[in-house]
Formats: sequence, C-alpha cells, structure tokens
Amino acid sequence: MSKLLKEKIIKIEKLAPLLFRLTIQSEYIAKNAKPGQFVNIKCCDGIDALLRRPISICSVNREQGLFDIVFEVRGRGTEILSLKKPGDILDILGPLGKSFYAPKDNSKIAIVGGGIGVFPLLFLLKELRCAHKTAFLGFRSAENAVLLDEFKKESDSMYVTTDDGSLGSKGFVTDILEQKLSEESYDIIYSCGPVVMMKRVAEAAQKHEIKCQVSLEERMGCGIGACLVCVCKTRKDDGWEYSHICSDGTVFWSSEVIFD
Amino acid sequence: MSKLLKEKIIKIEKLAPLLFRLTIQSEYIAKNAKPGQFVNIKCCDGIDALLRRPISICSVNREQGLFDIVFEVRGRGTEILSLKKPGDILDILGPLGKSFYAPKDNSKIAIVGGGIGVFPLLFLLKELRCAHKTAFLGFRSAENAVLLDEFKKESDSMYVTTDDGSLGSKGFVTDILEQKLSEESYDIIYSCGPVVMMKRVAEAAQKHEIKCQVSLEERMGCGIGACLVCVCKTRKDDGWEYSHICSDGTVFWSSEVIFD
Amino acid sequence: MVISEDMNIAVDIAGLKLKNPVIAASGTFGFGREYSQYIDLNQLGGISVKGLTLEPRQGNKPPRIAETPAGILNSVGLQNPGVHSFIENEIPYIRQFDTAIIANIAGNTVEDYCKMAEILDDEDIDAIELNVSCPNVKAGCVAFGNNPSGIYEITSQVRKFCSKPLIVKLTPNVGDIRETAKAAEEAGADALSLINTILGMAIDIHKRRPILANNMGGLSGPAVKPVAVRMVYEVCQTVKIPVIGMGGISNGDDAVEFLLAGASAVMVGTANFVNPRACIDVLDGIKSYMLKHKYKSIYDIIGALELNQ
Amino acid sequence: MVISEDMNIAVDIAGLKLKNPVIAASGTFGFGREYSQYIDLNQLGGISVKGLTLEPRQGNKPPRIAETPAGILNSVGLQNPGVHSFIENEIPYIRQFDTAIIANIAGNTVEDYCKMAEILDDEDIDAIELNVSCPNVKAGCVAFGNNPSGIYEITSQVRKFCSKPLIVKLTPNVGDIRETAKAAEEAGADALSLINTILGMAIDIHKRRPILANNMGGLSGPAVKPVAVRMVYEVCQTVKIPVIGMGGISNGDDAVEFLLAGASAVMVGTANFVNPRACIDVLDGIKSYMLKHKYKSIYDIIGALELNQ
Ligand SMILES: Cc1cc2nc3c(=O)[nH]c(=O)nc-3n(C[C@H](O)[C@H](O)[C@H](O)COP(=O)(O)OP(=O)(O)OC[C@H]3O[C@@H](n4cnc5c(N)ncnc54)[C@H](O)[C@@H]3O)c2cc1C
Ligand SMILES: Cc1cc2nc3c(=O)[nH]c(=O)nc-3n(C[C@H](O)[C@H](O)[C@H](O)COP(=O)(O)OP(=O)(O)OC[C@H]3O[C@@H](n4cnc5c(N)ncnc54)[C@H](O)[C@@H]3O)c2cc1C
Ligand SMILES: Cc1cc2nc3c(=O)[nH]c(=O)nc-3n(C[C@H](O)[C@H](O)[C@H](O)COP(=O)(O)O)c2cc1C
Ligand SMILES: Cc1cc2nc3c(=O)[nH]c(=O)nc-3n(C[C@H](O)[C@H](O)[C@H](O)COP(=O)(O)O)c2cc1C
Ligand code: FES
Ligand code: FES
Repeated sequence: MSKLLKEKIIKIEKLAPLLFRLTIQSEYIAKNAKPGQFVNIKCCDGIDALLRRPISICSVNREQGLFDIVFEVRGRGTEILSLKKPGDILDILGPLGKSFYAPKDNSKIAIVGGGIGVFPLLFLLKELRCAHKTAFLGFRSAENAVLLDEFKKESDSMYVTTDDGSLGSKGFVTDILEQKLSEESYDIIYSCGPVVMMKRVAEAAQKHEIKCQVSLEERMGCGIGACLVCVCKTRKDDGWEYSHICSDGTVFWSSEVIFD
Repeated sequence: MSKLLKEKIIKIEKLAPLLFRLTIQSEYIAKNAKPGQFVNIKCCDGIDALLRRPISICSVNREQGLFDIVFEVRGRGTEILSLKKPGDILDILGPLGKSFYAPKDNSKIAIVGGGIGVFPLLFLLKELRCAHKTAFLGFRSAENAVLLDEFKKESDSMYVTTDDGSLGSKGFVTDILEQKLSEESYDIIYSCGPVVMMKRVAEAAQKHEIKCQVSLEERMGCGIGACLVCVCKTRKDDGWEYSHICSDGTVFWSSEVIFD
Repeated sequence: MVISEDMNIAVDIAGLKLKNPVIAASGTFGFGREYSQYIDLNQLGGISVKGLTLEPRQGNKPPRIAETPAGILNSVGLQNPGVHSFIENEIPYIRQFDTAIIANIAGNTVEDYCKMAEILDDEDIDAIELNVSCPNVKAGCVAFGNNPSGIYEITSQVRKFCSKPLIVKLTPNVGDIRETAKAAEEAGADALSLINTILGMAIDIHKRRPILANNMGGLSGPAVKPVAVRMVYEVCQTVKIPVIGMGGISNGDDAVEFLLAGASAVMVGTANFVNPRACIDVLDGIKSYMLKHKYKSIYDIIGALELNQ
Repeated sequence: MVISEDMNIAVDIAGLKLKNPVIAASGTFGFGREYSQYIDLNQLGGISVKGLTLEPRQGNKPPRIAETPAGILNSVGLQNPGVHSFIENEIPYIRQFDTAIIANIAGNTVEDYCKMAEILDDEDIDAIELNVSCPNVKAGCVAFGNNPSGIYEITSQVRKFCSKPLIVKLTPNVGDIRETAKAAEEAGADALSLINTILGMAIDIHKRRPILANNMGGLSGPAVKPVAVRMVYEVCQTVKIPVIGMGGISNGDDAVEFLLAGASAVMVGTANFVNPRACIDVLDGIKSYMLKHKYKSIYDIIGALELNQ
C-alpha cells in the first residue's frame, strides 16, 4: 500500500557537484518500503516542474522512521529538489513499485550498479541477510563515486570501476563482472543502471545461467499504473507485450525483459 | 532610469492576516525612487506566477539603502511573495512610473488613501517638505489599519475611517474628505486607492477647485510601456485616448482622467 | 470535505445521472482501481475509463510522455486490454462503487465503433463516450474527428447501436470547433465532451530528436486551460445538448470556470498524476465556491457567465 | 556573453539579412525604445515592431491581459500610432541601432494592407510582416488568416506593392496550418512567421465574467511552446521558403527546439515582459548550445531534427 504523504526533510547533503542525499522523516515509508521501491516526489507546489519525479529509496532507518534518497540534478525538478532545506515539507507518493526478490539466507549474491543506479542497491544490500554479497559499482569518475564506505560495510567484496579510470579500474563495470563470472558464480545478480549496462549484465547472467533481476527506468506520469506511459517490452507466450515499469516493475527478471 | 536588479530581502513582517511588509536592500532604488513609483517583481523563478507583479514603493531609507513595500496577499504571486525569508534574493525591475507632483514648500496638502492604496502615500508624506499635511485614510476594518503611527508622525492631522466602524469613523474616507472640504481648503490633494474612491475624490477636488493627482492601477504585462495593456482613458483636445498607466502614470492629474 | 447538506450538486447529462459533476477523464484514471488506494471512488460523479478498442492494443513505443511548461505531451496510443476484457474484468470492479461508468471507445473504422457500441450497449455501463479525436494513433479516429462530416458520419452510425447516453468527445485540433460540435449534435449525440489533447511536439535538443518515440503527442494539463474554456464556451453557445468540459482542471476554481462557461460537468485528467486526490479536491473546491457565494444548486452556476460589453 | 569569434550565426531569410537569428516579436517590444535601457539593441537580429494600421488605433478596453498557467492572454486590439507616425517618429529612432526593422502591419481590408505596403516599401525598413492573424480585432485580419484562400488573396495582392522581403504571419487557430502555409507560399510570400496567439478565455469566477474586457484574447508564453514547435515543424516540412518560429521562447534551449524543427530564425515575445533581457539571454543560450556541441554555423542546427522511427 502506498500513500500520499507530506513529510519533513531532515537533512540535505551535497555528495558531489550534482549529487545530493536527502534524509526524510517518514514513519510510513521507513516501515513499509522494500528494496527496489521508489517514491514519486512533487518537487514544488504549483505548475513549475508539473509532474512528480520518481526517485528510488536508497536506505531506510526503521528505528528513527527516516529514509534517504540520492539523486542527481538533471533538470528543473531535481534542481528545485536540490535547493530544499531541512524543515521543508515534501509531497511524496510511495512506496511504489515491486521490490527485489528476497533470496535464501545461504545465497551468494551480486549487485551490479551503474551511475545513479548504484544507490538503490545500497538499500538492497542492507536488507539482504545472505551468505555472501559482492558489489560491482560503476561510476563516470571518482567525483561521483560516493558512499563507498557504506557499500563496503554492507558487502563482502566490492569492485569499483570508473569510465575515466580516476578511481578503481578504468572501464565498464560489466567488464569486471564478466571477468569475475568466469572465475566464480552467484545464486542471483541484481542490477540497476543504464539500459546498455543492464542488457550486458542480463546477457552475462544468462550465459552463466544465473538468475538475474533488473530495475528499469522510463519517463513516468502517474507512477501507479494508471496512465500507461512507462512501458518496457516483456516476453509472453505468443510474443511480447508492454508492461508498466511503475507497477509491474520497476524490478523484472532479466529473462522477462526484451532489451532492444 | 529603471534597472533590472537582484536585491536581498532584509526583513519580512506580517502586519495583518493578509498584509505584509517587505524590507529590501537596494542602493539603487533607495537612491532613485520617488513617491508614486512602483517596482515590478518576479515573485518566483520559473513559470509559476509568470508575470511580474507591480507593487508600489511604500518608503525608502536612503542612508541605509533600503526600501519597503507593503502588499496584500490576493493570489498566487503575492502568496509566494509572502513566503519569502530574509536573505532571499528578489528579481526587481524599478523604479517605474511617474511620481507625484512636488508642491511648493508653503503648500497645504492632503492625501486620501483607501485600502492597500494607503501605503504608497506614506512615502509621499515622508518626502514632502511642506507647510501642512493632512492624511485621510480609509480601511476595510481595524485589522487592516496598520502603520498608523507612521502616518501620524508624518502628518499634521489624520482622519481614519473603516467600512465597518471598527476603528475611526464608520463609512467611506471620501465622506470625511467632503465634510472637511466644506470647512477648509488644500493646495493639492493626492489620492490612491479603489477607482470608485478616487473618482469621488476627483469630483470633490473639482468642485472645490483644488488640484488633484490620482495614482491608477491596471493589470500589467511589461510595466515599462512596451506591451500596451495597462490603459486608462485620458482627455485630449478632440476627445480621449488610452494612456498607459505604467509609463504615462501611474500618477495622473485627476482632471486628465476619464473615470467611467 | 465541505459540509453541504442542503446543496444540490447532482447533474443530469441527457439521462446520465451523476451525483456530482466531477468525472475522472479517460486515459488518466486507468479503470479506477489504481486510485482506489488514495480516494474513495464512491465520491466521484463518474469515471471515464481508459480508451477501449475492439481488440487489445499494445500502444506506442516509449517514451510516451514529455513534460512541457505547465503541461504534458502523451502518446500512449490507446494501450488497452480490449473491450471484452474490460467487460469481464473491469466493469465488475468499478460497479462495486457508487459512481457512473463511462466507456470511452476508439476504433479504426466506423464498423469498429459500431461493434463496440453494440457490445457495450448490453453491458452495465452508464454512457458511451466516442473518442473520435485521439491524436496518438495513425489510422482511424483522428480522421473522423477533425471535420464535421466525419463526425456526423460516425456519430449517426454509432447512434443506431447505442441506446445509452452517447457522448461525443471533440478534438481542439480544428479551425472552428463549433462546426464539429454542431455536426455531432445533428447526428444524434446526447452530449459532447471537450477538449481532447492539442497536438504538440517537444524536442530533446541534445539528442536532436523528439522526446516522444512517436515524435508528436497530445498536450494536456494547466497550459491548455484557457483554450479549453474558450472552446467550451463557444460550443455551449452553439449547441443545445449538454457539454462536459475539461482541459487543465486542477482545482475547484478551474472547474467553476468551465461550469460558468456552460459545461454541465467536468472531467479531471492530467491533474490526477500530479495529485492522486485531484478529483476530490476539485469537488470540494466547487462546493466551497458554492458555499461562499451561497449557491444552493449547481445549476445556478452552469452557464452563468456574463460577457463584458 | 558567450565568446564566439569563429561562430557563424548570421542568417539570410529570403534577402532579409540578420546578424543573428533572434528577433523581438511584434507587440511585445514596442518600438524598441522601451527596452533600450535594459539591453543594447545593437545586439538584436531584428525588431518586429508593434502591429501598425493605416490610421492610429486606440485598441480595446482594459483589462487587456490575464495571466494563465505558464502563459498570458492579451487583447490589446492593435493600439498603435498609425503607419505615418511610425515612419516619422520610430524608424529614425530604431535606425540608430544596427538591427533589422520588420514592419508588422494589419488592416481591415485588402486595400488597407496594400496601401500600407506601398507606403512602407519606400521607407527605410528591412521587411514587412503581414499580420493576418490577430485574434483581437473583430473585423478584418482574422478573416484572412484562418483559411487558405483568404491568405492567398491578401498575400498576392500585397506582393504587388512590396519589393522588400514579405513575411506572412500565420495563426495557429486553424485545423491544418500546412494549408495556410502553402497558400502563402504560392501567393508569393518570401518567408513565414508563426505562431501568432491561440484564442483563449479566462474567467473571473467571483465576478462571473471573463477577465479580459474583450472576453477572449490570444494565448502566448511558455504554455504554447509544444504547439508552436509542432506547427513550425509541420510548416517547415511543407514549404520551401524560410520560416521564423515563435511561441513561448524564453531561453536558448527553447530557441534551439525551433531551429532544429526547421526555423531559420526565432522571435521572442512574452518572455520580454518577464525578463527584459530575454532576447539577449536567448541569443547567448543559442551560442552556448553551439559551443557545447561544437557547431560552427547556425545552419548546422537549422532543420537538423531527426525523427524517431
Ligand atoms: C523508477 C525510477 C527511479 C529513479 N531513481 C532515481 C534515483 O534514485 N536518483 C536519481 O538521481 N534519479 C532517479 N531516477 C531518474 C529521475 O527520475 C530523473 O532524473 C528525474 O525525473 C529528472 O527530473 P528533472 O526535472 O531533473 O529533469 P527534466 O529533464 O527537467 O524532467 C522532465 C521530465 O522528464 C522526466 N525524466 C527526465 N529524465 C528522466 C529519467 N532518467 N527517468 C525518468 N524520468 C525522467 C522527469 O521525471 C520529468 O517528467 C529514477 C527514475 C525512475 C523512473
Ligand atoms: C502600479 C501598481 C501598484 C500596486 N501597488 C500595490 C501595493 O503597493 N500593494 C499591493 O498589495 N498591491 C499593489 N498593487 C496590486 C498588485 O499588483 C496585485 O494585487 C497583484 O499583482 C496580485 O497578484 P497575485 O498574483 O497575488 O494575484 P492573481 O490574481 O493571482 O494575479 C493574476 C494576474 O493578475 C494581475 N492582477 C491581479 N490583481 C491585480 C490588481 N489589483 N492590479 C494589477 N494587477 C493585478 C497580477 O499582476 C497577475 O498578472 C499594485 C498594482 C499596480 C498596477
Ligand atoms: C496519458 C493520457 C491518456 C489519455 N487517453 C485518452 C483516451 O484513451 N481517450 C480519450 O478520450 N482521451 C484520452 N486522454 C485525454 C484526456 O481524457 C483529456 O481529454 C485531456 O487530457 C485534457 O484534460 P486534462 O488537461 O485535464 O488532462 C488522455 C490524456 C492523457 C494525459
Ligand atoms: C501583448 C501582445 C501583443 C501582441 N501584438 C501583436 C501584434 O501587434 N502583431 C502581431 O503580429 N503579433 C502580436 N502578438 C503576438 C506575438 O508577436 C507572438 O506571435 C506571440 O505572442 C507568440 O510568441 P510568445 O509566446 O513568445 O509571446 C502580440 C503578443 C502579445 C503578448
Ligand atoms: S507512470 Fe503511469 S502507468 Fe507507470
Ligand atoms: S504594462 Fe506594458 S505598457 Fe504598461
């Protein structure tokens, strides 16, 4: 059950020039959110940035009734969001979407995140109680590679890549993943990031016969399955159909998705 | 010369439930503004409340480089303005419009203000160095009758009316004016307020052969004489024409204006 | 909620009885289900469901939405489960609630429309709304909507199969909407609804491509309100049948503009995305306005606009 | 100001040479004078002056403006000092600056237009823009603008008296703007400009009257941008003559949308009211975009849109 909430901003941190973390007080979200879910935020009253902006939940603090989002300033909506101050009230719809599949306790899992898609996976790592967790994280450059301490704390092994080599290995995170997959295996891989990346993750997982879930993105209207704008192609018996990312996803089994 | 300025808000005071005073730091306006002039304010960045809002200058502090506006919350623009905080930067175009006629030092003058139109006349009173100043001030109710101390300080005699009799005499400010005009005379009357009021003031002034200036209002686009939307009917030799309140006014001789 | 015991806000749109004049607009409210967690559907005057076609449709490629100043462009392209699935799965759900069901239908041919009307006429719905004006599908309904003879043809044909209140939804993408309105009236429409979306385009300047995969889409939301109010006014001055107004309604004041202009009811579309409680807020706003001005009946507002001389 | 020594941003619109593609739109910039205290008029590609008529006009009653979501409605009704006063008082003023002068003209009859064109053809102006699409005057120019034969008639007549570049300004209040565009081209227009304002209405719900004294007015500003971009694209796909695009342009990115869609230049209207430096900001924004994407010539952008498949 998602709710329309007015919640207070507790903290806002600038993590990188265009990257911010907002901490929001919300008993309801902190209590009910599951990894992979998102909130749909009205960045300002009125018509400027009219639509809500979907942003994934990056972590929750159930005791204190708080949750975090990490977002990048891309346009008008996220710009307005980045100017918020502690004490401001935010109009939030959430938690929305389906969450990641919960693996067995003795599983060995990997997460593969790229860019801004890295951060929702932190919530997943924190929630997962399983035998072994590996984090593959790809960033554009060192500047955007933030919260690494937290990822480190929540994972048993961690690999970082940057496009420009300014931190970790130079190249794509999928390069390392593919390399590792030739050496070891995982029970399940979870991925979030650019479509090209997730497509490669899905292919690698298929090749190695590993279960894999991806969290997809698309421009949204309602965020709740009513307006039918946020589609992705998924397989069905006799071909394909358009599923709705906000309500059928955002998490899909990679085998269901047709990346084209 | 008016300028496009970004100026800092120093103070915001709630004078009555819907009435606010903003104090703004602006060397340029404080130095150049004359009574009767206004500023055109962009209440928020972006498209919400798209147009600038014209608000009269209520007083200036030349030494400290400050000026005040007093405004009533009527719609979206003024609502946004009322939520500003000290330190916020305001996008202002000004000072705009023609100012009131400066009378001789030995003149006896009266100001007649109604509602929100009272406040720009405070600036006039403060600036006038003349023999005798009378203030006629009409308000809806006691609640809105603010800054009376300042008006008192700047005038030699003061009459206050409220529509509901909750302060001063009950009735219209023009009733008192007409009564007084049968007893004494003024060299010039200045008026600002609702059109019906100014029309009566103009008629009374004409009857008693007193010079009279009125400050008019109309919905505006540019505020600088370019868009031609803010018209009022004024006399000319062979009939009438539409003058532009923002650039030909806001102050007109009442004898020029055709109130209809 | 505004208390309004003695206020009469029920409207009768050519036999379509609504307990209040606020209807969720087609395509913006799914089949009601999605919004039931945020609002009580019993409070709505009605729901116009997602545009239906004879067969299921997948719709257009994504992206299907672009934000524009105070508006959105959409190019869903009528994704829907088809009229049969609607009858089987959706009508029973919505019927649990005390609200009118308006079936919005679209087709590629006159025959499609007629067949759907015939099928739906036997079902438990309250009215049929002909979508002859969707800008997001290539063949079909566009062609009917943008000229009076197309509208006349389709309306008079569908009329034969439809004993329920028949609402024709008009497109704003015409030179003079009074002409298509008249054509629909003459062809036997019971009521008109307007406006559908205005054809528009938004460009991603960095990719040098339209944002929408379909290149163009339909504009809706606050931006279109003044155009919609004008068209509703023009149509109300032209036809005698009732008109349902829409286009950018986000609150009660917006709705009152349409009612004053002559609309007998309003539909709320894009605003639902921004505020899932929009329909209820619109309804409450209408009531507040009536209270403030001491109107006892919604009919005291409808068409009460006086022109300036 | 963006430094751009080696950037070519001059455009040639059928003989109208502009040093850059940013023109102040008619009716929003007076005769340039008013804005000269905020910006250097030498920096503008051109100024399309307030719509001129043969005789001076007082225009419509106030209120003449209403704000709407992300837009404004205006009903100025062509208040202007008449073409003779323009020639005597305004041309000499604007000519002090190095910027093109476009005379925007409107009339009640074909003869009015022809007479004005004849008079202005001998004057020191750079182009004539036919306003056949003003929604704010009852008789006259509206009637020409909303149908292809009206446009054809007036354009071909005026053409006879006009040796300067002749721009025909199109109204969006039509069913298919490609048809009026084609008519103007066939009748001998050198270029087209679009869009003029979209007819709209806003209601003061407490007075139960339209806000504008004239009841209806023309919608402009950011709200109309997606409609304008779409129409500019459609027209550019249809005619061979150059097109000047406008409608809601407030910054460089907005202008680039129109250029990509095929416009050879842009006009900036309503944005001037909001930001007196809007024209300069638009120009700087176009240059920044070119720098960022390493375009050397404005012609690398014009019409460079690729459609999605
Ligand atoms: C399910 C989901 C989860 C997301 N989680 C995060 C997150 O945790 N952190 C983060 O930084 N970003 C996240 N995004 C992307 C984020 O929603 C966009 O960056 C944001 O909407 C851009 O808004 P804007 O106003 O800044 O940009 P503008 O370009 O001004 O936005 C214009 C419109 O396009 C939409 N839009 C633009 N880019 C995107 C995009 N990439 N995805 C979806 N809609 C877009 C906006 O929502 C808006 O409707 C997520 C997107 C989705 C769909
Ligand atoms: C020269 C001048 C000086 C003014 N000085 C003051 C002042 O000192 N204090 C004060 O409280 N008010 C003053 N006003 C009125 C003030 O401009 C309006 O109350 C304000 O613009 C309303 O904006 P809004 O967004 O709150 O209302 P909305 O109704 O949301 O505004 C919508 C549009 O209508 C215009 N508008 C609405 N009411 C008026 C009005 N009465 N006059 C002009 N435009 C209007 C707005 O500017 C805006 O463009 C003055 C007006 C003018 C023309
Ligand atoms: C995402 C979306 C989908 C729509 N789908 C339909 C539809 O299937 N049938 C229809 O008649 N109108 C459809 N419309 C148009 C709306 O019903 C309405 O006419 C339009 O959006 C204007 O109202 P608004 O500004 O309140 O949204 C759709 C609109 C949107 C935004
Ligand atoms: C107040 C006002 C007056 C206008 N007067 C004229 C005019 O005299 N002649 C004309 O061709 N267009 C006139 N227009 C239309 C503009 O030139 C332009 O086509 C329209 O406003 C769309 O551009 P914008 O959204 O940038 O304002 C006027 C527009 C406004 C807002
Ligand atoms: S965003 Fe509306 S259905 Fe997904
Ligand atoms: S507001 Fe534009 S001329 Fe006065």
